[in-house]
Amino acid sequence: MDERDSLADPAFEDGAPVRAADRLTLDIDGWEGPLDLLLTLARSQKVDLARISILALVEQYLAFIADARKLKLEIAADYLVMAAWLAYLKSCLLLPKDPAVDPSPEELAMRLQLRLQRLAAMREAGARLLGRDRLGRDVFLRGDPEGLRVVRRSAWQAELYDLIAAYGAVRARSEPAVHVVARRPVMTLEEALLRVERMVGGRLEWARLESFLPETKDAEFRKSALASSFVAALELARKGRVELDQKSPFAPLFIRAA
Amino acid sequence: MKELADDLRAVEAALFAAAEPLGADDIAAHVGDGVDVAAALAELQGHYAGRGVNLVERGGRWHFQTAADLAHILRREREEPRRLSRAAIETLAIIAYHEPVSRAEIEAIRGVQISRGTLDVLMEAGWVRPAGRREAPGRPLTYATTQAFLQHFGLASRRDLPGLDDLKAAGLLDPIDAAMEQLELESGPEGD
Amino acid sequence: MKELADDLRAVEAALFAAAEPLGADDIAAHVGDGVDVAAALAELQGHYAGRGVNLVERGGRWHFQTAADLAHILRREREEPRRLSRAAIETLAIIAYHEPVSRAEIEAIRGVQISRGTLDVLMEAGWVRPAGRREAPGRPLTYATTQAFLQHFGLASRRDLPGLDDLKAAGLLDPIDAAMEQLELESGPEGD
Repeated sequence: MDERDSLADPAFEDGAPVRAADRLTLDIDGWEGPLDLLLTLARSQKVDLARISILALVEQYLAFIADARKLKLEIAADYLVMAAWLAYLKSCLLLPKDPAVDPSPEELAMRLQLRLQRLAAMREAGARLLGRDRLGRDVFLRGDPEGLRVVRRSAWQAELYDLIAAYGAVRARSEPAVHVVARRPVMTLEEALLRVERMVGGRLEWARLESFLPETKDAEFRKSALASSFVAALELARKGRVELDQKSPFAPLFIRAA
Repeated sequence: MKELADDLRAVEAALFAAAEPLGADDIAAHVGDGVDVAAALAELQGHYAGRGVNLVERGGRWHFQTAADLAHILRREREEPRRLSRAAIETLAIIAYHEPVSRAEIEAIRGVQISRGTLDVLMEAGWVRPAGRREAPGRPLTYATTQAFLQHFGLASRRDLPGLDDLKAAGLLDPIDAAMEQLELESGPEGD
Repeated sequence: MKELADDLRAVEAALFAAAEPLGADDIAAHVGDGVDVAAALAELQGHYAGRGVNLVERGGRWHFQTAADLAHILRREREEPRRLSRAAIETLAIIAYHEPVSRAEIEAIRGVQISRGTLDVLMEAGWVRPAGRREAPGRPLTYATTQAFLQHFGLASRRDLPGLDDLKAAGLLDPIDAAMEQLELESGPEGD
């Protein structure tokens, strides 16, 4: 089958009734669409679908629709679209042949005939399917089968590495956690007090705080010494042993003996 | 009765006991690898031909079922398994003979839209399943029949669909365009 | 195969399709009054003697059943590969390194409780076995590994398990715990 069938077929070219979504479709006496109605009319010709007279069929369809209109039946749009197309086909078939028209009316008629044959074939196939010896209607399975059981057995798998790694993980996890803090180089406040007090001695000239720090290349230790010496200077000033002088915030801090 | 080979007995027992039709693989898994399951199945099928119970193959799976001609003694409740609408029957036939087939293709053959419920009914019955998307514009979903369809309608395979060969030979399962070309080759344009 | 009489076929089909064992009356109701059900049952029983399926009578009711000697094929085992959970592999490792070891000891080493299921899985796998009770308060049951354990992990003996030094060198362990060394020294003869 091919998607193009329905698209290319002139019967459904314009109105695309097959696709018209959600349109209320009135079944005319239970026909399922115009093709179904056409097939029923074709059957009434009582000839092989391959030999059917399309012209006669078109006449019947148009007459049927005309009758339905006379009776003021509401006719679904797709039946009317088909009627319009068939009226067009009829006029083409009756007019003298125009070789320029493509597809030719004969080809259109042939396509319609093929469609009817296909629908008829599938309708018949459906009937034959339903007439077969069907399970649960004509033939029966065993009423009370013991049933086959599949017992699932787990085949456990693990690799040696998993085992060893797991053991390592357990041991590592259960190790008592001892936190050893590495000793950082610091100058304690006590050390700084002694050092600054000793170095200031009785000097009356101002000296920068930095000049009281020990010689070191260790930046960490230097920072610690600076902080401790600063606190030591404050402490000594509080006790009245030294005087402090700073011209402005963050300016160098000067110390001398009081 | 003559003694049956143990292999045959085992295959017979497995099929009798099974709640579902069994493939040859399933049978082998139960009766053991050393058994020539295919040969046993063929022989058993012969044993049961003409009996009240027959061994049948449906889409590569095997099961026992009662003989069709005994339906009258077994159909106590006389219930039709499932009444299908005309639309559903036609749709099922179109799917079976054309599968995999898209919804638009089904509609093209029937000349009407199919309502959502029609395919649902067929899928709920377990006879139709979605069968992937077609590599074509819009990637339409296609439908095909199932194992349960073959079982229910007593078909050994899709090749057993009634009249399949005739329909094929008549070109009635081909797209209309292909059929038209064929007709033009065989004979000039026919004007009825 | 010889053709069976229709009566016999009907009785056979009725018994096959029945959802429960049938009495002779039930069968007669299906197949019609003209049938000598008792004779048909006796003949059918003969037909099925020695086959994979037998026709048996139980308390005046008849049904087909799988031949007793074929009961095993109704049950098929299928192995499904499964990986051990983290809890299971850790428990197994602890047992392997410390056996025989009690549940409480395993929990102490793991630092986490173990569920009953964990040991069950290891025993189901065949890698762990109960290894007697410890002569200690409460007489706790101890566990040890099995020969199958050694085989699965490709070990000639438990001494092939990497020691703590190896684990440490492989980066699998933090600094060694003295208690651990002690345990390793204690792991004497293997009793498998």
